[in-house]
Amino acid sequence: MSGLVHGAVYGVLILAVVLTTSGLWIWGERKFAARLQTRLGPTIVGPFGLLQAVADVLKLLQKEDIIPAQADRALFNLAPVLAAFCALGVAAVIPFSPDVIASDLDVGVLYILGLGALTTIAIFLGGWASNNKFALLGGMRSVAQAISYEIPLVLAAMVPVILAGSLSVSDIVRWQVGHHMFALWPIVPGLPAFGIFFMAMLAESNRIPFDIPEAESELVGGITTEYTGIKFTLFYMAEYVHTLVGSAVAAALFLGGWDGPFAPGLHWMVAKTLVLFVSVYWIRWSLVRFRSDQLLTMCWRYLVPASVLLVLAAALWVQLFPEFL
Amino acid sequence: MTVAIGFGVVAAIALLSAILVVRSPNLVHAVLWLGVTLIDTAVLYGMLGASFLAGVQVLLYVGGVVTLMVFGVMLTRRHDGLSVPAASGSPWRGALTAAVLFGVIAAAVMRSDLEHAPVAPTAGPPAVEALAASSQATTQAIGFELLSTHVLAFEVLSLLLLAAIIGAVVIARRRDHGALDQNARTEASS
Amino acid sequence: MTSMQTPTHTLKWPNPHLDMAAFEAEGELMLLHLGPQHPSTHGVFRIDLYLDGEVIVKAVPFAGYLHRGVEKLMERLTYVQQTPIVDKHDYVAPMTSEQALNVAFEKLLGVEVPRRARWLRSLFAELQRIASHLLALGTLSIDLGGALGGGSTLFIHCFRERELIMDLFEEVTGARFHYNTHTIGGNRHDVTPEWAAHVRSAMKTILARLPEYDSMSIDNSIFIERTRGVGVLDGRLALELGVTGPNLRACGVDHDLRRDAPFHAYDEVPVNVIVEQGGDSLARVLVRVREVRESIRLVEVLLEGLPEGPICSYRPIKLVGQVKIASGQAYAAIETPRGELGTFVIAGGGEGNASPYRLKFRPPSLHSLSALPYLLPGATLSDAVTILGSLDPIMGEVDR
Amino acid sequence: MNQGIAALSFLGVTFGIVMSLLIAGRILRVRARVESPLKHRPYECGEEPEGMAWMQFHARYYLVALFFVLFDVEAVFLFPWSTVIRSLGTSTLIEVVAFVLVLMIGWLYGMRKGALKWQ
Repeated sequence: MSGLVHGAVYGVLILAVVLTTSGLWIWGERKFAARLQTRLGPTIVGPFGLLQAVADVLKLLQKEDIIPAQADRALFNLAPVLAAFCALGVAAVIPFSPDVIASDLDVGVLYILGLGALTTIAIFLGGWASNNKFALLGGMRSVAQAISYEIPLVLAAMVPVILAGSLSVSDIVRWQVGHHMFALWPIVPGLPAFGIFFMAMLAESNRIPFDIPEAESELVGGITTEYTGIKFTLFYMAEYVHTLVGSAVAAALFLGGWDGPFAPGLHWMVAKTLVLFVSVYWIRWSLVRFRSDQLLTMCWRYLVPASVLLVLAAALWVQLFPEFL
Repeated sequence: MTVAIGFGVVAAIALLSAILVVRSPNLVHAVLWLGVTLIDTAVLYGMLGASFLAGVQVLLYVGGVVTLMVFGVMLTRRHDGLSVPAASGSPWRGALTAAVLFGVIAAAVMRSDLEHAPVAPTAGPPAVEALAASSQATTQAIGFELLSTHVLAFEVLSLLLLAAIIGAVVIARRRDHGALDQNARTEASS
Repeated sequence: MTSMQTPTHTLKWPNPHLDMAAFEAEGELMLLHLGPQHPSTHGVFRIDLYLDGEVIVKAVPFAGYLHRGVEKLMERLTYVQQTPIVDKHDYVAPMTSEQALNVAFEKLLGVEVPRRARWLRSLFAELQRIASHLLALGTLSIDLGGALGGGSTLFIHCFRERELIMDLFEEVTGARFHYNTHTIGGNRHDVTPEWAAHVRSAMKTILARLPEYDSMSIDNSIFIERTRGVGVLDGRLALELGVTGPNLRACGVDHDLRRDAPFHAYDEVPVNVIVEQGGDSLARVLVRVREVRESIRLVEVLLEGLPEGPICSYRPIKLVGQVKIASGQAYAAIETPRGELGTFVIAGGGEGNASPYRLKFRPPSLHSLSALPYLLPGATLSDAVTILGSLDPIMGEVDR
Repeated sequence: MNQGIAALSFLGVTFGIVMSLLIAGRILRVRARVESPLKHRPYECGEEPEGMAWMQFHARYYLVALFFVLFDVEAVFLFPWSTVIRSLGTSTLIEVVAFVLVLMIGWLYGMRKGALKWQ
């Protein structure tokens, strides 16, 4: 019974923080992007335009709810719910500090990857159920992209698992606390694995240069073409949450999670997550996107064999130099 | 008691979604109900303490196989709204098959000694036995068994996967053969 | 649509008149309307794409959504009234539209333009070229990177520099867009030494910021990957279709009216013509980026040697019907940022010969777009957007 | 087991939050004053769509999915091994390398035949 209460209490707490952060980031990103583009960004609504996020969300909530005539209504409604659910659900196994963790699953890494796989289905549904050609093209493309990048993602995540010898996320962090070089050491499997993981995470959360499902200059709105109001908001929110939670996962698996001097663990974890999160948006506002076939070629030709080699390298290191970990 | 109720609910969902897989008039819906069944099975695995299997079930079956089937559906049929004609064959034949399958599985379950089944490896290096006591017992047990007792099957599996890859490539290339490349297209039309 | 006879030697190019009924697709063919209301069609333009999966099999462009019947309108308007109308044709480079029109009228009347006015026209044209090419780079990058991403960052930076040039024009003419500064026989607004100083400082700013744009576009590996080898236009096909300007020079054809048929002050100021060999989208971008630098050089040369003297040799405008031409015809073409913009005018229309009998424009964008049915087959949907953006069409002058 | 229940209850809370957002949207949304069939037409840049979007698709996508499943199976078989590497001998490592190598032969074959090429 205690598990039930624990999960619920931390669920409410963690999700409130995650949602508030992504909500505030609506304002933050607009300011951030504006500064990169030598603009001011929102300044009208509230001090420094801070209430812009509230205004944006309220506007989206008020929108009329339109369902295309020949759409598959049930699946059309299910898709955004599933997408938001999967993105938020991953937060369950992220250890924000030794104590702040909703569920210390012994197969936490698999849990994260499994929910990520479910997101793929949500995206496909969004594209398919609209009965819109742009949405369908966006859906097919992004499913192909998501499943392709899942392979390097899974294999790169295996590197810290091998180093720490456990599938539990908090075990991996705990192992890194003992090794202050984090999972980035040994450098050969560690650093490239982090790079591949981060890249694959960008691809899974559909951020530029991997934002194929949206690709609004080609596919108008991609999978979200036909969505309005709260359903569009859920898709939109899911992307932000996916990025935020993905950053947290990367911080926990590779950057030592709560490990750090001078400050409490929670602060370190939050700081590491936010640094990764903001850098995702820095990349987003600096680069143009790839073409979908280039993305797939890059994944299958380079990232897949590289991540396989990294897994073997990690295993070799663990076997040969267990004392140098 | 709670466990019993939980199991009841999960089993009922599994049964219901399985029926919907068969009865659904829309192929994509059927595939998605299959996904529900598979997730439900993952929950069952989790209830039995096989958390690794539960994770694999979601990752592989829901994420992979369902996606594959969805793509398969999109690929193989010319469809208007993807409606499926009424189930082919006689329902009795299907019922018979199901009954036989159930009998086989039930017999297998009855014959195996579940009460005393080893959760952790019974023999192995002391380090493994120590690990077995940890929370990850099943995962590590699987890992150990896979690479010691069942190593031959493990290696044969890779050959199976290889065969599958080659088969897929060959089939896809044959399809490609029918399509004209850009130059051929121009020549054919002029 | 009139059926065009396909020349026999175009075999190596995709057939734009592919019979879709006889085509065997790998998947099911999808007919997708790209436009008119699409983020990347640069105005209102439609291409019907026949997609086999994601690969385009056939592309049928439809222009005319912005048609305003200007050529017919010109038969009613007097010569003096026409300059402000053509500002709306190539709305990214209105100066050059005005010039093309007035050069034709001057040719018709046999009016000699004073030297200072000719130099000023060249100066305006080069400034306009810089502004237009910057916008072309910006819009292409938005096509590649999306409005919510890196594309828009470059886009807004390019806009910032274009703004500098708009300010310069505003200082001279009082208008930011529809200048109406060219007239028969010369210009209406003269420039001052202070303005020249402003131009020099603006050019310095732009020149200093260009490396920044290079790093976001032609030096960026993703940008290169997206544009290299995409939409390769053959030089011979381009000539056959009448493609001119940067799009033609990108396929290795050394052709520039500023050098080959000098107008304005280009007989006195030599132009280095930029030619690239690739013929692909990247080459088209490269030509424009290099032309911006060349234009900045030209602006400095033109400012340096700007002669003193009158800026208009014909009667200043007092009445709208003051210019009357009984007969004759003339064709004048100038090199705009998009290529050869020609104006063909037959005199002797309207009431009392104050309007042309017939006026015809030869917009370069229309000819660029005519390459689309050849460029798009074999490309993917993403490439379609890149190709369209790299051709840099302006629908205002395509549809008129 | 306890952690599993915690995860499930976390997911329950997640579902609750998503549903409450959905309900908030239902309550706050503005209803249409004028209904029009045009509003419910699938968007295709303002043109009448020709044919349904549901159609047969490319074989390539299926191939990508197949490759994904096969490599996913490989990863899943490596996961249990990855947690016990420390206590296993070098001979096991060779077995795993053999397993991976055989799969990579398949990968090489696919690449050589251009199976995952798009154009």
